[in-house]
Amino acid sequence: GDRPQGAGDGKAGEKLRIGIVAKNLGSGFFDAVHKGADEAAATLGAEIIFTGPTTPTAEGQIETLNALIAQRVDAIAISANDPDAVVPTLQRAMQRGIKVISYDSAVAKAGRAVHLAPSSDELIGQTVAQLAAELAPEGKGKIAVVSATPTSTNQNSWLAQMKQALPQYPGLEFAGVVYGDDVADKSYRETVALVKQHPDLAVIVSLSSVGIVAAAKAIEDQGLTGKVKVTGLGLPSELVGYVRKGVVPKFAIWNPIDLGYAATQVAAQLARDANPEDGTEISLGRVGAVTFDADGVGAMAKPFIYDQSNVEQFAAIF
Amino acid sequence: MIPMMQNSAARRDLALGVIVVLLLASVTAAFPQFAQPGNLAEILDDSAILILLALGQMLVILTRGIDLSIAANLALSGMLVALLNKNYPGLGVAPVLLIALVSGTLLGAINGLLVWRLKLPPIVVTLGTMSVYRGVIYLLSGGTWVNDNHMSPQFLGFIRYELLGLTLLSWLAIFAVAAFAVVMRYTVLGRNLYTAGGNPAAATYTGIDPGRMQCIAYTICGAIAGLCGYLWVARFAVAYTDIALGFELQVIAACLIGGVAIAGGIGTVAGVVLGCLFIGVIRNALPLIGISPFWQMGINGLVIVVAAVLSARRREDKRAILEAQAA
Amino acid sequence: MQRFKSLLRWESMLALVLVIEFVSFASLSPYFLDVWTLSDATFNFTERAVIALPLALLIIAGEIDISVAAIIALSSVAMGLAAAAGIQTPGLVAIGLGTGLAAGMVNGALVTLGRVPSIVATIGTMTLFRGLAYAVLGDRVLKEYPESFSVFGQGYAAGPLSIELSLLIVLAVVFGLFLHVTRWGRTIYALGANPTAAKWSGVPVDRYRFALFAVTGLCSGLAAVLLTSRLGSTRPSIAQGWELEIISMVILGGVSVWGGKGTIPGVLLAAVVLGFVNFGLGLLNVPGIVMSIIVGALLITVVAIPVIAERWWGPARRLS
Amino acid sequence: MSAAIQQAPAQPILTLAQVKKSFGGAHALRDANLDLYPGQVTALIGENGAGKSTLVKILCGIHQPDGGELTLDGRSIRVRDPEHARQLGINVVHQECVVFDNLTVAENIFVSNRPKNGRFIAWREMRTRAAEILRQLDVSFSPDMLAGQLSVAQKHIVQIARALTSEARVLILDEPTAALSHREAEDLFRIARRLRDAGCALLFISHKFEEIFSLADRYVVFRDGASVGNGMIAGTGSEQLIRMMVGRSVEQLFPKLETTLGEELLRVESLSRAQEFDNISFSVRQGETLGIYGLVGAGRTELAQCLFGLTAPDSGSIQVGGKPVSIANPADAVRHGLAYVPEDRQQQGAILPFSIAANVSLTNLNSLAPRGICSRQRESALANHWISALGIKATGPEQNVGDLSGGNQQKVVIAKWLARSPKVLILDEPTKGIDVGAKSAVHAVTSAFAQRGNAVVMISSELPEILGMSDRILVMRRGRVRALLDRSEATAENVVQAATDA
Ligand SMILES: Nc1ncnc2c1ncn2[C@@H]1O[C@H](COP(=O)(O)OP(=O)(O)OP(=O)(O)O)[C@@H](O)[C@H]1O
Ligand SMILES: Nc1ncnc2c1ncn2[C@@H]1O[C@H](COP(=O)(O)OP(=O)(O)OP(=O)(O)O)[C@@H](O)[C@H]1O
Ligand SMILES: [Mg+2]
Ligand SMILES: [Mg+2]
Repeated sequence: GDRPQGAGDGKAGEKLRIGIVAKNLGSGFFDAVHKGADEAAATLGAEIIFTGPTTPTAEGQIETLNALIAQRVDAIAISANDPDAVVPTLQRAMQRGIKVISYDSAVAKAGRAVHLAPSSDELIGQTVAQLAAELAPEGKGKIAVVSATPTSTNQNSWLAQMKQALPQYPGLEFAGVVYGDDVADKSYRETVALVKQHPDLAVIVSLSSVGIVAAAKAIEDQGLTGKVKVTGLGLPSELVGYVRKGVVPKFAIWNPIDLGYAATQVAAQLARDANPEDGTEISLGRVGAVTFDADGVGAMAKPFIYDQSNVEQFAAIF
Repeated sequence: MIPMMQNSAARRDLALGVIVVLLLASVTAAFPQFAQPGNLAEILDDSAILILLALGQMLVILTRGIDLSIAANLALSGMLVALLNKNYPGLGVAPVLLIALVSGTLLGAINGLLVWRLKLPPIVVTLGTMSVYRGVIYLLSGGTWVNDNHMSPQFLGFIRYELLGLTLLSWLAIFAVAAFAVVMRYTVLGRNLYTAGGNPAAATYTGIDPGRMQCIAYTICGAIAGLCGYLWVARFAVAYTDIALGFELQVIAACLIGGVAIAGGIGTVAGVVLGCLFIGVIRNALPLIGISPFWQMGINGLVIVVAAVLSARRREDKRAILEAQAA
Repeated sequence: MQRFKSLLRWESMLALVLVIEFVSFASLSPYFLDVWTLSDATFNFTERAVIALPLALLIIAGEIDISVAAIIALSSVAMGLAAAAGIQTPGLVAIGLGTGLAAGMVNGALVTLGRVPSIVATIGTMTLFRGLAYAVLGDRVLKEYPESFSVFGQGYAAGPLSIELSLLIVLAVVFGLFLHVTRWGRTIYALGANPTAAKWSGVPVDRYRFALFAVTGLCSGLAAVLLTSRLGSTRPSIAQGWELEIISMVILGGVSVWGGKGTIPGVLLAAVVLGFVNFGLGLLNVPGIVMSIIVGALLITVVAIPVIAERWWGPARRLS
Repeated sequence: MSAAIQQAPAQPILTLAQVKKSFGGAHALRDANLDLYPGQVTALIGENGAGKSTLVKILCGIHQPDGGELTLDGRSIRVRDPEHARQLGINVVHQECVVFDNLTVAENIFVSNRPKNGRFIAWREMRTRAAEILRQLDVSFSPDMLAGQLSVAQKHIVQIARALTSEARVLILDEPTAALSHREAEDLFRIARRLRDAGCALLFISHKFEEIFSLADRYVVFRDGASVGNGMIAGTGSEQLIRMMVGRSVEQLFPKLETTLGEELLRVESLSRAQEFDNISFSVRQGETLGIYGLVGAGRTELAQCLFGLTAPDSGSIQVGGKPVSIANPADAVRHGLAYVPEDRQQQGAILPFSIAANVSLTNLNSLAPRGICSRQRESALANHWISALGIKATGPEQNVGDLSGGNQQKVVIAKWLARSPKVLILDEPTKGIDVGAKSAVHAVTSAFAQRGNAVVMISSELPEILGMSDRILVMRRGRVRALLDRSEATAENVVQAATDA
């Protein structure tokens, strides 16, 4: 390219403009991210453009990114629907001087400066494996997974990490994965088929918010509440009902508000010429600090576990 | 005895029935629990919404239309009643049903009026309203979810109420099938839908306004979609912008497999129900017999293609002119 | 003459919409009128428009193909596998085009030999083709494309004129001339307006249909090359939901879903109008789902305006 | 003559006075006047496009008149819609095929007044009543058949049956016999006479003068949307009527030109197709016109369609110009120099929304665009040539064929084939439903075509046409050849005899 450079040079004193890209709009998780981003923006004196495609596709996200690039924002933080497909577009953004980070769902290394993981894949995998072991009666029994689409990357890497962590719990037997494609009716149907196929199933793990809700509803409808426990990753506001009923005794999630807050902080600091060199600690304001490793990945913390005792309190927040 | 109507249609329904039974039998061979009454009841429960929607869609296709907005209508009406229930949990189920029906009817009537009054092509109208209705859900809900803890127990429990081993949802579908069977065959309205769809130009000569019949079809289809909005939300206990996204294609596929002619005027209630059961059996059986999830979609597609080829009308009925050769 | 006039009116209306779009976006967003911005915006529609062109011909001929997006997925997977096996760029392009062509021929065979109505056949193959992509690829991603492969989706022919856009322009000219000037184009219109009369006039109807499905498949393969090159990776979910967007484009372009009517300039204009609406609204940070309201309403309005106008001012004067 | 004439009717049941109707800018009716008397058959005659059917549609409420007055029993009325017309006792058999292929014959017959049992349709009653009506009409098909399986003629009979389901005070028959052969027509006339004798007022529209003279008591002539004359049929001659219709006299109805027969162009040997026709053999030579006669449904259309490659024969062979050919589709047939003008010009022959030029060029694209590029000038020139050669009444080559009158549409279909200069022209009911002027023009054209050393195969159900135009006559009955008569030996009697009796 002979295209003009340095479109997004944030002159000191001018308000920073940060584009935060969601996987898709209309989900509780990203609403909470938005909240956190707004909070950080207020403290930083930055402007947030929160956007995302209608459906969670890479092509849709690229159109959104093109619009942000054209607006010459100073930084972009993205939770990618596809780690690779958005890379060329993000590279173009970087060529034009826009600082790019990914949060939540990573972009391949070539397409961003750093990735802010809410938690490391390893920690997440370990946490859900631990949840499953705690929920299985005496730590023994079959577990199965209701995933989103087969192509969803963070699902797949969490799943891989969970499988790696499973040998620590010898009582657990891994029965398989089904894909609910992040649509309610298919997730529901697949869950029903799972319990039919494995009548002795002890725990269903679902790592997607549509999946866990649909799986919980299916288990409730099948009259298996208490017998087959559902756990995984979900939002307190979406699962509070099932926690009360005992379908989902506990589950984990990181705080999406904090994630949005932190992503905005990182993006702002990069835009203000901070250099995320190996090992540099970047301050995240009220959430603490994060260090990025050689791959530019920084993890915030272990996912937080919610159960009867605290879910009501958080359901009101996100 | 009622004379055998639409012989070719009846033959086709029979063939599809045989295919469905064969399918059931072969799945049962691989997985014996499949044919147990409990499981069959669940398949019916799972197919009920599809059946209801497909019956509505059938009316539209019969009159030479198509309703791509059916799933968006469902989602919008579903969100509406979910929000209603969230904000007024004490209202009970009757107003919820009413609102769902009214909202669905209105949304369907918008399609119908655009097609009738402005004579716009149905595919354009419903492609447009599909996007618009989806967008309105987002505006209505602010993009948030309505979850099971926001829904009252009556709201959720109504459709799961069991009667003679079947859920109320299943009974609703059965009732709709029976009602449609009677209306389509024994009432002037039903027959006029076939008439107007079979030959709209000729229909005007007999005093039937095909545009009006289309409008009626869209409105009924919309009412059903609205009702299904409640059923869907109550069944899966969640409402958000994207529920039932892309479901319209499944509904249309069920109709087409069930022998409803895209060119209008041809289609039976029995065929549509069989088409839905066909899809219902396949989508319940594939995960159960442990087909790799990556292969399920391909197999689904293959089955649809094969069914379409088998049921294509390859040859027109010939007219018998020759008299038997005198010996 | 009269047919020509009324179509002209449709296109001038689209052109008017485009002008309004440009003026309003330019006044609402300071970023809109920038060569590179506009160049970026064209990526919003080029690949889809590449398919819209042959699909317009197919719809004019009275058929439809809903499987186009699934063909993209299948072609992309084929190219990805080939790239993983070390095949170089020219080979990849050939494989992408070849897969598209083969898929189009399957559709054509189902419609002409199998006598399946095209909407039924392609609803089936839509699921089948994408299902095959899933079956082959599963949860894997393919991204070992050679460096040079990226030129199709990311390269520029001259200045801000992207390779994709220039390809689209070339194709539009080819399709436009083919449809509007040649005898084959004439026959396609006849085929859509009255297939029986066309057949009974000695037109090899099935051969035309088959060829049109094959070309649509081929262009879907081409779109797969462009999209895959632009994304630099392949997943089976690629181009999900594009079929309806492409059909909207064709219909907005003034092609009659009943067959027999429509023009290539119209389709091209519609592609540009839709692409820029999406881009411009994105630039104004309108949420995607609200955009879909606007696009849906636009679709209906544009089709309705001539009808309403005719009712208001009476039918267009017939030339005599 | 009929007995009805003596009891001179005092009052017309239905009158139309100065009725006007225009579509867009075109005046279909300018000044239509008509009286219908009980117990009388009034024939309405006029050229194609004179406004006859428009008048019918006004009478049954499909169109609303722009001006003028309708009175029924002396009271001024407005017919709201077809349903209202039926309640008023006005029953109509339309010229258009108003039949629903997806419904059974019984339901088609009762489509606008299905018998009901309370709120529900009484199918059994519908079926028995339909069977009864069909029996009256003396037809062989069952009320349970799907109408889509019927032939065009049978569909017309279904429409006639529909008009008999309710008590009619006024029965309007708009070219009911265009698709019928004389036998079905006779059955229809028998019923029409019975209704007339029962006091019903009939309006009968036809282009066939024999029928008018045999059935009608009075006549009304329309020209260019206005009534230009009326009177009693008795004492009126056809030349007089034609002059009123056309404004001039049409010299000769069957202007057959003398030709010399040359080489054999088409030979068909023992062609058979299951259920349709069996062992058909004939040949046609240069300059020859072979007429194929038969009752409706004799299998002539099926034979023609098979010759043209639309269906495949089970056995038998076809030779063109002495060489055996295989014809698998119409494209093959066209390549071998065959041309087929089908029975249903609107569905099968012409592309109605297209211009005359586009229709004519469709079969000639190879020669018009040898390198693939179409030229509007060449196309227009070709169309203009044929517009003047066949006397097509049109505003120009760009006029849509759908806007032309039936006769002119037919001429366009013939033109598109003649422009290709085929060797053998197959015409299926070429003058069905077209007026005398157009008919004689079509005959002149085909006759001249034969004279240029080509062959014509003409299928027709109209006896005078067959007898007047053919060099030889092939008579078919139920899918088999019953007679092959030379022009000199053919008489109305022996042709009809061969077509009807074994
Ligand atoms: N719906 C319509 N729109 C526009 N023009 C029409 C319409 N119906 C009839 N016309 C025109 O009105 C004129 C009269 O047509 P009409 O059908 O009444 O003729 P007709 O006397 O019945 O002819 P034919 O003997 O061919 O049946 C024709 O010029 C025709 O083209
Ligand atoms: N069962 C049928 N299925 C499809 N087409 C039919 C059927 N019966 C008749 N047709 C078609 O209807 C048209 C007219 O049939 P109709 O009985 O009027 O024949 P006809 O031309 O009057 O008599 P003939 O058969 O002697 O030519 C023909 O094109 C014929 O092929
Ligand atoms: Mg007429
Ligand atoms: Mg015939």
